[in-house]
Amino acid sequence: MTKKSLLLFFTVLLAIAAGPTFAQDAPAYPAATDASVFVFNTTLFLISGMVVMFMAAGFCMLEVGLVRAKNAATICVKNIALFSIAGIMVWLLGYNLIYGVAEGGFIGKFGIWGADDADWAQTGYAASSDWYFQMVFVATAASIVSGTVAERVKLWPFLIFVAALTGVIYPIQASWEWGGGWLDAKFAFADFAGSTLVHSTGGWAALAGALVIGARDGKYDQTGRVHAMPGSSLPLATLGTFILWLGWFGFNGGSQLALGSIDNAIAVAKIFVNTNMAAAAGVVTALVLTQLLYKKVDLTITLNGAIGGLVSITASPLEPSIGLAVLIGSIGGVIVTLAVPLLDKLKIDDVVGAIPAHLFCGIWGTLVVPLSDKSASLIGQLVGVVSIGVFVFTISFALWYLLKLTTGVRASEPDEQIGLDKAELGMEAYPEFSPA
Amino acid sequence: MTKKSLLLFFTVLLAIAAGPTFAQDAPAYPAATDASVFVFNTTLFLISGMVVMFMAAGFCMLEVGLVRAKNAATICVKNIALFSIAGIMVWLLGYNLIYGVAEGGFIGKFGIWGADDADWAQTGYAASSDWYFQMVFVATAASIVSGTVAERVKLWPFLIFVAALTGVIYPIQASWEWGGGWLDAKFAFADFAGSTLVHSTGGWAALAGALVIGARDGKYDQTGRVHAMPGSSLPLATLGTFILWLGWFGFNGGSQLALGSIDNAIAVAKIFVNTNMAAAAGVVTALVLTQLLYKKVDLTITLNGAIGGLVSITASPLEPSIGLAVLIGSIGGVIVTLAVPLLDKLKIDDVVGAIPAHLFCGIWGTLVVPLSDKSASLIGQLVGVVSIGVFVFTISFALWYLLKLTTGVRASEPDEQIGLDKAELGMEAYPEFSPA
Amino acid sequence: MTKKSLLLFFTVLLAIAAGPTFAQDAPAYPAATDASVFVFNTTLFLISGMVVMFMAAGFCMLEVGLVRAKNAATICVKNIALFSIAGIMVWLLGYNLIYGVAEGGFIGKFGIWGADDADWAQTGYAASSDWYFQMVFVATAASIVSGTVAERVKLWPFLIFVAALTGVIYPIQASWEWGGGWLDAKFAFADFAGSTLVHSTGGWAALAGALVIGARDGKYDQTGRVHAMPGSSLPLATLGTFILWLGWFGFNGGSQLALGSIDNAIAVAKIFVNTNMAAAAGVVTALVLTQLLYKKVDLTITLNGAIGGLVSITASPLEPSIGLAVLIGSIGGVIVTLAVPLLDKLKIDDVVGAIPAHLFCGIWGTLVVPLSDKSASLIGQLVGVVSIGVFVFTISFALWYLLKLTTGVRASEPDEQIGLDKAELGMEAYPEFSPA
Amino acid sequence: MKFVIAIIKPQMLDDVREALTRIGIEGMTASEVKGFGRQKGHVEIYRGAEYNVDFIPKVKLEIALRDELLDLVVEAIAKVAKTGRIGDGKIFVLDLQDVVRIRTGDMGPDAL
Amino acid sequence: MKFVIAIIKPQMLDDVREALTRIGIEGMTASEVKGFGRQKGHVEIYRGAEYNVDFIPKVKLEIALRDELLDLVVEAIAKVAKTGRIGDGKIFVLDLQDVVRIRTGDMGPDAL
Amino acid sequence: MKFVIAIIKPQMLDDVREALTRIGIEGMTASEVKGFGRQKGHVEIYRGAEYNVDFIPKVKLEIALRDELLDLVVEAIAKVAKTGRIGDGKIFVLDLQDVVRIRTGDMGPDAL
Ligand SMILES: Nc1ncnc2c1ncn2[C@@H]1O[C@H](COP(=O)(O)OP(=O)(O)O)[C@@H](O)[C@H]1O
Ligand SMILES: Nc1ncnc2c1ncn2[C@@H]1O[C@H](COP(=O)(O)OP(=O)(O)O)[C@@H](O)[C@H]1O
Ligand SMILES: Nc1ncnc2c1ncn2[C@@H]1O[C@H](COP(=O)(O)OP(=O)(O)O)[C@@H](O)[C@H]1O
Repeated sequence: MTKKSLLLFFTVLLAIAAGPTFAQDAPAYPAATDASVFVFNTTLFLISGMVVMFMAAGFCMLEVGLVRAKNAATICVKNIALFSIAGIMVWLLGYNLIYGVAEGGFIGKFGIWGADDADWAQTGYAASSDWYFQMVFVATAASIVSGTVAERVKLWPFLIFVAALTGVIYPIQASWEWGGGWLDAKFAFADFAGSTLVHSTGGWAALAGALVIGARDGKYDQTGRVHAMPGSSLPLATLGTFILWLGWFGFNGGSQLALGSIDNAIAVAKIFVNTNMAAAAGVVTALVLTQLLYKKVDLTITLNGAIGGLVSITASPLEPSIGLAVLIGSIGGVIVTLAVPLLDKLKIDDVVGAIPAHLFCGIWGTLVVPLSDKSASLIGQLVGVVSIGVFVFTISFALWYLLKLTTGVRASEPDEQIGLDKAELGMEAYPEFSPA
Repeated sequence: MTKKSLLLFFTVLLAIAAGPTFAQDAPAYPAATDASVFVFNTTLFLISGMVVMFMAAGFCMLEVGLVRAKNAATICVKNIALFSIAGIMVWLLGYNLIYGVAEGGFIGKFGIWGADDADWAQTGYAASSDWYFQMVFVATAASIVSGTVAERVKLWPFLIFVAALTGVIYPIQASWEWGGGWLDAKFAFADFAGSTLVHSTGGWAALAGALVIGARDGKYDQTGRVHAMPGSSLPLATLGTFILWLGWFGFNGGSQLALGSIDNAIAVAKIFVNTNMAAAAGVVTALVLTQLLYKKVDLTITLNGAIGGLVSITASPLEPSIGLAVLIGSIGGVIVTLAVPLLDKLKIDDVVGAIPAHLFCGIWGTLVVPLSDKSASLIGQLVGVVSIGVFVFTISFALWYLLKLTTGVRASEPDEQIGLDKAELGMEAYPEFSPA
Repeated sequence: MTKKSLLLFFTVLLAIAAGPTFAQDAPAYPAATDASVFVFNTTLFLISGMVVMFMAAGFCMLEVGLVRAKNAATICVKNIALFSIAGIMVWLLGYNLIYGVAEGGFIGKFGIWGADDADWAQTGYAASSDWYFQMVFVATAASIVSGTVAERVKLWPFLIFVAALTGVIYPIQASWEWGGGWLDAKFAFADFAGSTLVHSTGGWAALAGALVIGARDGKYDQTGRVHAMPGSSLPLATLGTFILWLGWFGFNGGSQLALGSIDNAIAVAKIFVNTNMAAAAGVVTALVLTQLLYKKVDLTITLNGAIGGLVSITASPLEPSIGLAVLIGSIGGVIVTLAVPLLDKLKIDDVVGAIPAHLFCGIWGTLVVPLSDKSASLIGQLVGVVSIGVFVFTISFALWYLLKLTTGVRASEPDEQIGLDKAELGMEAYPEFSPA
Repeated sequence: MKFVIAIIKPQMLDDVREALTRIGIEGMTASEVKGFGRQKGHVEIYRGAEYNVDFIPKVKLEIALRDELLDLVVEAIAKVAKTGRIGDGKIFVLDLQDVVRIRTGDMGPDAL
Repeated sequence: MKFVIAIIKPQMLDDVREALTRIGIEGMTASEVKGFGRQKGHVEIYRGAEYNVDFIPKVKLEIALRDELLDLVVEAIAKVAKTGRIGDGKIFVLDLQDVVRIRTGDMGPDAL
Repeated sequence: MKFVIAIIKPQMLDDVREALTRIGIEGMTASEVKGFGRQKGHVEIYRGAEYNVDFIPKVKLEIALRDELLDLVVEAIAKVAKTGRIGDGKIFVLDLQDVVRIRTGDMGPDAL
C-alpha cells in the first residue's frame, strides 16, 4: 500500500460519510402505560449498567495484557480495587455532588446517597437503577488512569487518588453538565455519554499522573531513544477490548436514559449502530494506517483504534448519520495511531495508550458534536473541553504531587526492576511461566 | 498501617452502616397490562439466567487461574461438564424435586420436567424461563465444589458426584424452602437468593469432598507446615471474579422473580446496588486486612473477598440499607481473609477458597438476615442453616465415601505429581509454556 | 467403559427424547400496548445482538487458544478486524442485499443501508435494532472461517475474503430464505436461526479456504501420518466456548424476532431451554465418546461438542421437545467427535474444528427440522442445504483461488515456521513466555 | 576443581538440594531441560491424532566444587535422586579450571 | 569420554535427534537458549517504537559420548543442522571425566 | 580454547553483552537459570501460607573463546556484572577441546 491508497481510503470514507439520508417525520407514536415506561427505563439502566460494570473487567484484561508479566498481578489488584472504591465513594460523596448541584451551579451537595423513589412518576425510573448506572460511569474514568500509570505507581497512593477522583473530582465536573450546572445551563455544552465528562476526565487525570510519576525505568534513554516494552499477553488485551466494545453499547445506549417509548427505543437502537460503526471504523483505520506507516499491522494500536473510535462517538452517538459515525470513528483511529508514538516523543509514558484513546479522542468527539447536533455550538463545546480539562488536570496534578511529597507515588528502582508483583504483593501473576 | 487503623476502619464502617434512612410510603402505583407484566417477568428470568449461566465461565476462570498449570485443562473439562450435567439432571429430576413438593413437605416428585404454560395468568412468567433460571442456580452449587477438590479428584467420580448433587441433593434441600416445603412453611426461613440454599450447599458438598479426598500431595508436611502452591494465572482468576460479580446481579436481581411492576422494578434496582456494595466492601476489607496482617496485599484473597461479600448479601439483598449491605459484605471480607489460613491449619485443602467464601459467608449472610428483614427470626435462620448443613454434608460425605470405596476418588500419587492434565487427559493446558 | 455402555447411552437418550408431552391449548392471551410491544421487540434485538456481538470475542478466544503461540496475535488481529469489516460491509451492501430481494427472488438490491422507521407500526421494532441483530449474524459466519484457515493464511487476502463474504456471499444466500426469496417462497425451507444460513455458510467458505490454501506445514507427512499441533492455551479456548454458549441464547432466542406478547415470550424462553440442552448434550456426548474411543477425555473435542450441539439445534430451537433437543445436540456431539479425525484423514487441515462443528452439524440440524416442524419437508431442507452449499462453496472457492493467483493466500514457508506473529505483525503474543 | 552436571527428575530437585546443602555445598545452579534417553516418551492423542512426546522434562543441576567434595557429591546425588525407575538421569563430571566470584573478585577454590 | 554441546536452530532439533539416534546415541539433553552471534537480531516496531531483538532463539543439545563416537557425532550434527545460512550454530567439544547413571549406579562409559 | 560459563543477575545481561562485544567477542549463548547460593531466597506469603523462594532467577552466559581473550573476558564480566551485593554470581572456566561452525564446517579457533 502506498500514500495514494491512504488518500483513496479517506476519500472513500468521506464520500460514504455524506451517505444517503432518510426523511423521518415524527409520527404520532402511541404510548406505553406509566408502569411499563417505568420498568423499561429502569431496565435500561440496569442492563446497560451491567455491561458497563463489565467494562471494569475489560479494562483489567486490556491492561494486564499490555503490561509486562512482572506487573500483571498488581494491575489486577488495582482494577478490582478501583471499581470497589468507586462504588463506595459514589455512594458516600459522588452522587450527591453530581446531582445535588443547583441549576447553573458549580458544586453539588456533600452527603451520603440513599434511594428515594417517592418521586417515581416524575423521574420515570427507579432511583437505584440510576445510581447504579452513574456509578459504573465513574468507575470507568478511574479505570482509564490505572492503565497509563501502570508498572511504576505504588498501590496505596494510587488507590488514594482513585478515591479522590471518584468521590470528588469526577463528580464536581460532571455536575456542571449532567447535574444541570453552569456548563449545561449557560453553554448548552453537549456531551451525550461522556467523551469529555468520563473519558477526557480519566485521560486528564492519567496525564497528570504520568507527568508527576515519570516514565518507567528504561523506557527512554539519555540518547532520546524509546525502548519498546512489549505487553505480556496480547490475547488478554484483545479480550479486554472486545469486552469494552460490548460494554460501550450499554455506555452509550443507556445514556439515552429512557427506553419506554417508541422514539426512545428507536434512539437506543440508532445509538447501538453508530457506536458499533465508529468502533469498526477505528479498527479498520488503525489497521490500514499501521500497515502503511510501519509496513506491518500493529495489533495493540488496532485495539486502541477500537477504543479511540468508541470514545470519539460517545459525545454524540445518536445524531450522526452512520456515514458520519464512520468518519468520526475513523479519525479516532487516526488519532490513536499518530498520538501513541507522539507521546513517546514527548517522553510521556502511557503504558496502554489511554491518553490518546480517551483524552485526545474524547476531545475530538466532543468538538465534532456540532456537525450533527445543531443545538450544540463549537464555542460551547470548547468551553466545556477546556474548563473540564483545566479543572481535572490541575486538581489531579496537585493531588499526584501532594502524594509524591507525602506517601511517594513511585515504586523504588529495585522494586520496579523486579516488578511490582514481587515487590508490592509478594506474588507472581504467572509463577510457573514467568521468565526470570 | 496498624491495629489502630484496623479498628478505625471498622468503626467508620459501622457508623456508615447506620447511615441515613429515607421514609418510603407505598404510593399507589399504576399497573402495566397483564401481557407486559408477563413479558417483563419472563425477560427478567432470561436475562438474569444468562448472566448467571456466564458465572460458569467465571468459576472456570477463577479455578483455572488458581490451580497449577499441570491441572488447568482438567479443571476446564470439569467446569464445562458440570454445567452440562447440571442442565440434564435438573431436567430429568431436579426441577420436579424442588417444585413438586407438597406445602410443608420434605421431598418433591420424581419425574422429567416439561414446560407447561397453561397457567400463565397465575404464574405470570413463561415456565421455561423459570426452569432456566433455576437450572443455572443448581449449576452454581456444583461449580463451587470443583474448585475445592481441584488438582486431585478423579474426573469421572467427580462427575458422578455432580450428577447426584444437581439431580437430587440440591433439589431436595431447595424444595424445603423455595418449593414451599417445611422450612418455608414452619420456620419462615428466609434465604432470598440462596446464601444457604445455593452457596452453603455447594460449600458443604465441597467440604465433604475435601475431607474424604484429602489434601493435595505435599500441601501439608509432617511438621505441620503448609506449603503454598501458587495459582498459575492470577489474571485469569481476576477475570473469573469479575465475571462472577457481573453474574451476581442476575443471581440476586433475578431472585426478585418479577419485574413487571413499579415496585418490583424498584426492588430489582435496589438489589443491584446492595449486591454491588457488598462486593465492593468485601474487596476493600480483604485488601486492607491482608495488608495489615501480611504487610502485603494478597490478590487472591482480595478476589475471595469479592465473592465473600457477594455470598454474604445473597440471603437478603433487598432489605438492608446500603450501609448495612456494606457492613455485611465487609464482614464477608473478614471471614474469607481469616478462614483461608484457618482451613490450612486444620489441613483442609481447599484450592480456591470456596469453603470460606461460599460456606462460611453463606452462613453469615443467612444468620444476619433478621437484622434487616423483620419477618425472619434468628431461630428460623439457624434451623435452616443447620438442617440444610446436616443434610447436605451427610449425604455428600456418604456419597464421596462410597465413591472412594468403589471407583476411587483420588488420582494416584504419580498422576497427581505429573498433573491431572497429562494423567487424565493426555494433554497440557499450556503445552508451549509449561515448565517441566 | 465399553461399547455396550455406548449403546446404552444412546438408548437412554432416545427413550428420554420421546419424553413426556404436555397438551398445550392456545389460551386467549391479552395483548400489551402497541408501544410496549415495539419496545419489547426492539429490546430483544438489542440485547440478543449484544451477546451475539460478544460471540466475536468467544470465537477469538477459542481460536487463540487452539492455535500455537506463534500465531496467537495474528488470530486476534483477524478476529477484531473481521468483526469490524463485517459491520461496514453489511451497512454498505449486505443488508439491502438480504432484505431488498423480491418475493421469491434470487438477489436483492445493491445500496447503502439507512434506518427508516416510518413503518414502525408494521415492523413493530426499531429498524436499527434489526440491522444490528442481522449484522452480528453476518460477523459470526466470518468468524467461523478464521478458525479453519488459521496459522497459514496471509492477513490481507483473508480480510479481502471476509469483505466479500460479509458484503455479498452471505447476504445473497440469506436473501433466498430470510429475505423472502425463492427458497422461502417455493420450498418452505426452514432454518430458524441459521444452522445453514449462518453456520454452514461459514463452514463452506472455510472448507473452500482450507482446500485452496492447503494444510499447515508439517501437519501431514508423506507417510500419511497426522501430526498433532496442540493449542497453546486450552483455558482461553474454554473461555471462548463459554462465551459462545452464552451468545447462543441471543442467537437463537433473538431469532424469534419478537418478544412483546405472551406467546412470543414463552417461545423465547423455550428456545433458551432447548438451546442449552442441545449444548449440554453435545458436551456430555463428546466427553463420553472421546473417553471410549481414546481412553482419555479430549477437552478440545468436548469444547467442539458444545458448539456442535448448539449449531445442530439452531435450525429449529423452538419446536422440538426437550428430549428431542437433547438427542439433536447429542448427535451433534457425535458428529464433531468423529469428523475431526476424519478431516485429518482427508488431509483437510481445520485448525479449530470449525468444519465439523459448523458445517456438518449445520447440515444435520437443518435436515432434522421436519422431525419437529411439520411445516418443513425433508425435500425442502435438502434443496436449501444443497443450493446454499453449492453457491457458497463455489463462489468461495473461486474467490480463494483468485486470491491465490493474485495476492497469494498463504504465508511463505519460513514465515509459517517462525510464526505469523513475527512474520506479519513483527510482534509476539506472549513475548515473555513463548518458547523459541 | 570439578564441574558436575546432573540431570535429574524434576520432583527430586528439593531433596537433592537439601542433601547437597547437608554435605557442605553452598551454591548450585538449576535449569529446566528436556531429556531424551532410554526412558522413551509416550504417545498421546490430541484431537484424534497421535503424537510422540519424545523429550521428557528434567532438571539440570550445575555444581562447581573442590576436588575433595567430588565423591561425596556424586554419591549424594546418586543416592537421593534414585527412584530405581528408568529415567532417573545422569551425573557428568568435568574438569573446572578456574572460578571467579563476581561480587568479591575472589578466584579459585575460595570463590566457591 | 567427551561432552558435546551443540547450539542449533530450533527447527533442526528433530532431524538432529534422529540422525544421532541412527548412529547409536541413546541419550541427550536439550534446552532452550538465546544466541548472540554473527546472525544479527532484527529491528521490530512495537507501538511505533523500534526495538532490537538481539538474542535469537536457539536450542542447545548436550550429549555425553564415548571418544570413538566423537567424530561421527560432530559430523552428523554439522551435516544435518546445516542450512548454509548464517546462524546455524556451533558445536563445542569438552572433555568428560566421569559419568554416573543414577538408576543403576553404573560409572564410566557403561553409564552412557 | 576456553569455555566460560558465567552466572549473572538478569538485569546485568545487556551491559555484559555490550562489554564483551567491545572486547571482540562475537558470539555467546544465554539461558535462564535459577540459582542457589549465599544470597538466600526470601519468604513470601501466599494465601496466608509462607513459602520459601529458594531459587533465585539468574542468567547463564556461555562463551567459547580463544585462550588469549580469557583474562580480558573474565575481567570484563567481573567488572560489569558486579553490583557488590550478594548474589552477583560466578564465572567458571572450562577447557574447550574443539569447536565447529556448523554453517561452514570450520573447526578450531577459526570457528569462533
Ligand atoms: N548420553 C547422554 N548425554 C546427555 N544426556 C543424557 C545422555 N543419556 C541420558 N541423558 C539424560 O539423562 C536422562 C535419563 O536418561 P534415560 O536413559 O532415560 O534413563 P536412565 O538414566 O535411567 O538410564 C535423559 O532424559 C537425558 O536427559
Ligand atoms: N563464541 C561463542 N560462544 C558461545 N556461543 C556462541 C559463540 N558464537 C556463536 N555462538 C552461538 O551460536 C549461534 C550461531 O552463531 P552465529 O555467529 O549467529 O552464526 P554462525 O554460527 O552461522 O556463524 C549464536 O546464536 C550463539 O548461540
Ligand atoms: N558452587 C556453585 N556451583 C554452581 N553455581 C553456583 C555455585 N555457587 C554459586 N552459584 C551460582 O551463583 C549465584 C550467586 O551465588 P551467591 O552465593 O548467591 O552469591 P555470590 O556469588 O555473591 O557469593 C547462585 O545463585 C548460583 O546460581
